[in-house]
Amino acid sequence: MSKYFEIRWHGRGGQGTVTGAKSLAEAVQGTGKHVSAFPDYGPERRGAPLRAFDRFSDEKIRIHTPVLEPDVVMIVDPTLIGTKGLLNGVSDKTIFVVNTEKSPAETRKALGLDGQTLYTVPANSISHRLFKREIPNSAMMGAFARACPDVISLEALLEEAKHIFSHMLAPHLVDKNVEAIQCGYDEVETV
Amino acid sequence: MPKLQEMAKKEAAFSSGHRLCAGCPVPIFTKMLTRVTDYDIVVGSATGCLEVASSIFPYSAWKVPWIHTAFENAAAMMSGVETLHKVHRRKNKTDKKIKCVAIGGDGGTYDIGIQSLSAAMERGHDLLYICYDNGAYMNTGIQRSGATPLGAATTTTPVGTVVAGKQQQRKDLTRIMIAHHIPYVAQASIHNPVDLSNKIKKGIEIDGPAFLNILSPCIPGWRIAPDMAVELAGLGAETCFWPLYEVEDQNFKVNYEPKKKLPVTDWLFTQGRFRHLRDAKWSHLVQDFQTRVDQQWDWLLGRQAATK
Amino acid sequence: MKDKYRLKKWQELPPGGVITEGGNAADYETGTWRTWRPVWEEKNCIHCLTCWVFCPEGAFLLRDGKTPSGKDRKEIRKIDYFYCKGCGLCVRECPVNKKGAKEVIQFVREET
Amino acid sequence: MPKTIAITGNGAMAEAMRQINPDVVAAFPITPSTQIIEDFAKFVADGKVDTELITVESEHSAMSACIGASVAGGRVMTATSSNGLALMWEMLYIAASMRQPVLMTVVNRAISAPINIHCDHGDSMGARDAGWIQFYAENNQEAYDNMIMAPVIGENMEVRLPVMVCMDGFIISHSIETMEIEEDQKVRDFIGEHTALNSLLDTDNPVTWGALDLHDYYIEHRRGQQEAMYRAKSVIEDVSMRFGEEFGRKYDLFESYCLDDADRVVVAINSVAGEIKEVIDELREQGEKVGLLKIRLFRPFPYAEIAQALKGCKIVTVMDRSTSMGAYGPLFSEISNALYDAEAKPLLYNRTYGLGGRVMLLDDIKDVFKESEEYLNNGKVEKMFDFLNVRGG
Repeated sequence: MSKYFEIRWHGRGGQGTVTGAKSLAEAVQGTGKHVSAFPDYGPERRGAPLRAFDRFSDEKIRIHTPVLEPDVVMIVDPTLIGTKGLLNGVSDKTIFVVNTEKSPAETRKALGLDGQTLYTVPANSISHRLFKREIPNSAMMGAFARACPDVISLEALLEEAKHIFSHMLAPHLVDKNVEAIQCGYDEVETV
Repeated sequence: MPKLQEMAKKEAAFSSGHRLCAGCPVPIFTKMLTRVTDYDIVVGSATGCLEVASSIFPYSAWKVPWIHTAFENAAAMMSGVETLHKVHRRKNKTDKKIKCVAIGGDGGTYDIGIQSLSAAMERGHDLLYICYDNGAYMNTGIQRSGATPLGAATTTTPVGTVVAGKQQQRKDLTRIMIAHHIPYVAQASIHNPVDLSNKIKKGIEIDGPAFLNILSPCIPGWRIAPDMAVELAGLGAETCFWPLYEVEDQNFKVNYEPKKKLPVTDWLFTQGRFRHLRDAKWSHLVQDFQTRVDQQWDWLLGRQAATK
Repeated sequence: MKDKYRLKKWQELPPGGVITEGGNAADYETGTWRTWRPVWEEKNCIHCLTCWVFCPEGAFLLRDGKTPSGKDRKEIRKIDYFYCKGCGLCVRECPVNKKGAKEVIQFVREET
Repeated sequence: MPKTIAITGNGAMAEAMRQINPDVVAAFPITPSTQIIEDFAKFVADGKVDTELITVESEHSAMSACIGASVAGGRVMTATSSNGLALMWEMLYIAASMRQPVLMTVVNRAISAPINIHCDHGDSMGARDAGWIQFYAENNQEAYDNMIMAPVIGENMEVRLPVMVCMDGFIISHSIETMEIEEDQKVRDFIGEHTALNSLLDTDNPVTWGALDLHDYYIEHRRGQQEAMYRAKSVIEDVSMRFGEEFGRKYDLFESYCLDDADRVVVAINSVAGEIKEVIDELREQGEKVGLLKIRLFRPFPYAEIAQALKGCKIVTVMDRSTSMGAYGPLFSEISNALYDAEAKPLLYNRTYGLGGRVMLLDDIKDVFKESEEYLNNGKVEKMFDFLNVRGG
C-alpha cells in the first residue's frame, strides 16, 4: 500500500471521467491537501474505455506513476462492469463506487467482489433528471464523499465544487451540478 | 515624367555599393520604396540574391531598418514585426505609422515561402509582400522554380537531346494571391517606373495585406547582356507574357494593353535560356507557351470587362 | 575609413551580427567591377531622369536645376564612378540615345 | 501571498505567460502543448493580457514571427512540442544567433517516427546545440518558476539569448498537481520591463539584422555567442538566488538530493526525479547510501559544478530519456565530459528509459539501484549502455 490515498477511475471517452478525477482533486486540494490527478492518455476517442487517477496526501506528492493499488475504484459507466482490469491491484480494503441502477448485491456479484466495501449510485438517472443527458461526474463525486468522508466531507465538497464549477460552467449549471453532488450523496446505497 | 521628378526629391531606401550583378534591375524598385511614400518603412527579405548582395557584413545597402532570417519565412517574420508595431501603437509607445514590406524572389515566394505568405495574407497583416520574379533560383546558380517558364534552360532543367529545358508551365502566383481576396494584388515590371512606383505606393499605403509581383530579368539566368534587363521586361509586357494589372478589392484593371500584342517568340528568342526553342524540333513547346499566354491574357481582359 | 572597416575582434562586435549603420554599403567601391564606362555628355541631356531611375547602382548624381521654362527640377549632375559597374543600361535606355541623332551617354572601353 | 492551487503543467505555464504578459505570442497547436496556447488565447479573448496573439500556420512560422517581433523590440513567447520543435529547428538557431531573448515552453514529447504523442526528451535534446538556454523541470511548480525566471535571464544585457523551459508531456503537462502561483504584481515586479536592443522599429536609427557573414566574420560572431552562454551561467545563479529571496523557492544550477555522502548516484532529468527521490527515501531508510543529481540547466551545461557535486561518489548511473543514435545519450555524454578531469573517477554508465512515454514504476527505479549496487560490488560496469524496460532486453 502506498503512503498516498489513491483512486482509479474507469470510464469511457466523452463522459467526463478525466474532468471528474480532476475536479475531485481540485476539491480535495481546496481542503488543504496535496493532490495530483491525471489520465491515461491514448488516441482513444469518444466511447473507448479509459482510466484516470487521483492521488491525495498531506505531504508533497512526488510520483507520477499510474495508480496500481487503488484505495478507491470509481466505475463511472455501468457497461464497463465485466470488462477487464477493474479489479487489478485491489485489496480487501479497496472501496468501490459504482454508477449503476442495480442493487449493491447484484453489482457485487457482477463485479466478482469478495469482502470489499461497495457503494452504488444511480448517477445516470440523477444526471438525466437534472441535465436531460448523461453526465454522471457530479453525482459520482457526491457518492465519493459518502464513501470516503475522511477524505472530503459533503459540506467541503459542495463548497469547493461551487468554486471549481464557477470557473468552468454557466451559473445555472453550477447550481445544477452542486445539486447533482447532493443527489449522488443522498442516493448512495450500500450493503 | 513628373513622377520621376517627385521621386527624385526623396532619399532612396537602398544605397550604392551593393553587390548585385552589373545590370541587375532589382535596385530599381528597392530604391523606390522610400521615394513613393511618406510612411516610415521596415523591410524584411527572404534569402535570395537581393538579401545576399545587399547585406555582406559589415556593409548594408539598406537605409531603412531591414531584417533577414531565412528563405521560406519572410511573410511570417514580417507578420511578427508588423504585430509588434500594432502593440506599440495600441500601448501608445509610438505615434509613428510604420509600414512593413517583405521582399522575396520567386524561389522564396512561389515555392518554399508560399505557405507562410499565404497564411500571413489570410491573417490580414498590414504588410506589402513584393516578389521579384526572375524565373528561377538565381542566387544559387539558376535552378528551376515554380516560376520558371516552360522550355527555359536552367541547371536543373538542362537542354538535352530528349528533353528541352523545363517541361512544365509556370504557376500563376498572382492569381493565387487574388484568390486570397486581400485588398490589393498587382503585377508590375521594372521597365515601367511610373506604373511600378504607383503600385508600390498603393501596396505600402493600403490598409491590410497587399501583394505585388514584379518581373525582374536576370542577367546570368536569362543569359542576356548586362544592359538588356529593361528591354526584356518591356517585351514581357508587349507579348503579354507579363501583363501589367492590378486587382483592388477584386476589381480588375489592366494597366497596359499593347496596341499590337507581339508573339512570345519576340521575348523568348532574345534570351539565351530559350535559344534551343528555335529548333523546329521543339516548336510544340513554343506553341504551348503561346497558348498559355493567350489564355491568360484573354482571362484577364475578361475579368476586367466583368468588373467594370 | 580604413579603421572603420578593419577586421574586428569578436569582443568589438555588437550582439547578433547586427549592422548598426544603415546604408554603409555606400563606403564600398563597386566601380572596380567596370570594364566599360558610360560617359555622360551634358550638352545633349534633356534631364528626363530615365538613366537615374534605372541605374541599379544609384550612380547618377543629381543637382537642383530649372526647366527651360524656369520651373524647379532635379537634373543629372554626373556619374559617380566609385559605384558604376558599367552595365550599360543607361546607355541603352537613354531616350535621346534611342532616337539615334545625338548621344547623351557614350559607352567606352575602360583603358588598361 | 501566493495562491495554492491544483493545476495542470500546461495550465501553470499559461498562468506564467499571463503574468509575464508578453507583447506578442505566435504559436501553432501541437499535442501535448496545445492547452498552453488555448488557455492563453482565452486570456487574450478576456482582455486579461495586452498581448497580440498570432495564430500562425506552422511552428516554423511561429518561431519566424517570434523572431520578427523580438527584433522589432518586443517580449515574445511561444510553446511547442516534438515535431513542432523539429519544424522550428532552423529558426531556433537563428533566434539564438541573432541573440533574441524569445521565451518558449517545450512540452517534451517523442519525435516521429513512429508517431507517438507521449513523453521523452528527443525533441529538446535534439535542439540542445541550437544556442538556447535550456531549463528542465520535475513538476509544474518548477516549470512555472523557471518560466518566471526566464525573461530575467534571457533579456539580461550580458546574455541576450532565447530560453527554452522544458517539462514532461502528459506526465506534467496534463496532470493536476498542487502548486503555488505567485501574485501577478510581484511576478511582474520581479521580471521588470523589457528593454529592446537595436530595434527594427526604430526607423530613425535604421539597423540591418541578419546580414550575410562570410569567412571573415562568422566565427567571431559565433565566438561572441558562446561567450553569452558562458556568462549566462552566473546570471542564472544570480537570478535564481533573487527568486529564492523573493518567493522562497531555492534553485541551483542542478538539484542535489541526498548527494553529500552518496556512494551510488543517479543523474536524471525531469519528472522521473520524483520517482527516484521516493525510492531513495526508501533505500536510505534501509541504510543504502544512494542519491540523485537532477539536471535543471542543460544549456549552458554546468560541468565544473557537477564534477564537484559528484566528487566522492563511487558509481554514477546516467538516465537518458532520449537517444543519440549511434552514440551514448546526450546527458551521459555531458556527465562523462564533466567527470573527465575528476581525480577519483566514479564508475559511470548510461541507461536509456521512458522513450515514447514508457512508464518507469517505482520497482523499475529500485532495479536501477540494484544494478548499480551489483556493479559497485563487482568493481566494474558490465554494460556501459543499455535500455531499461524494453522487451527482449
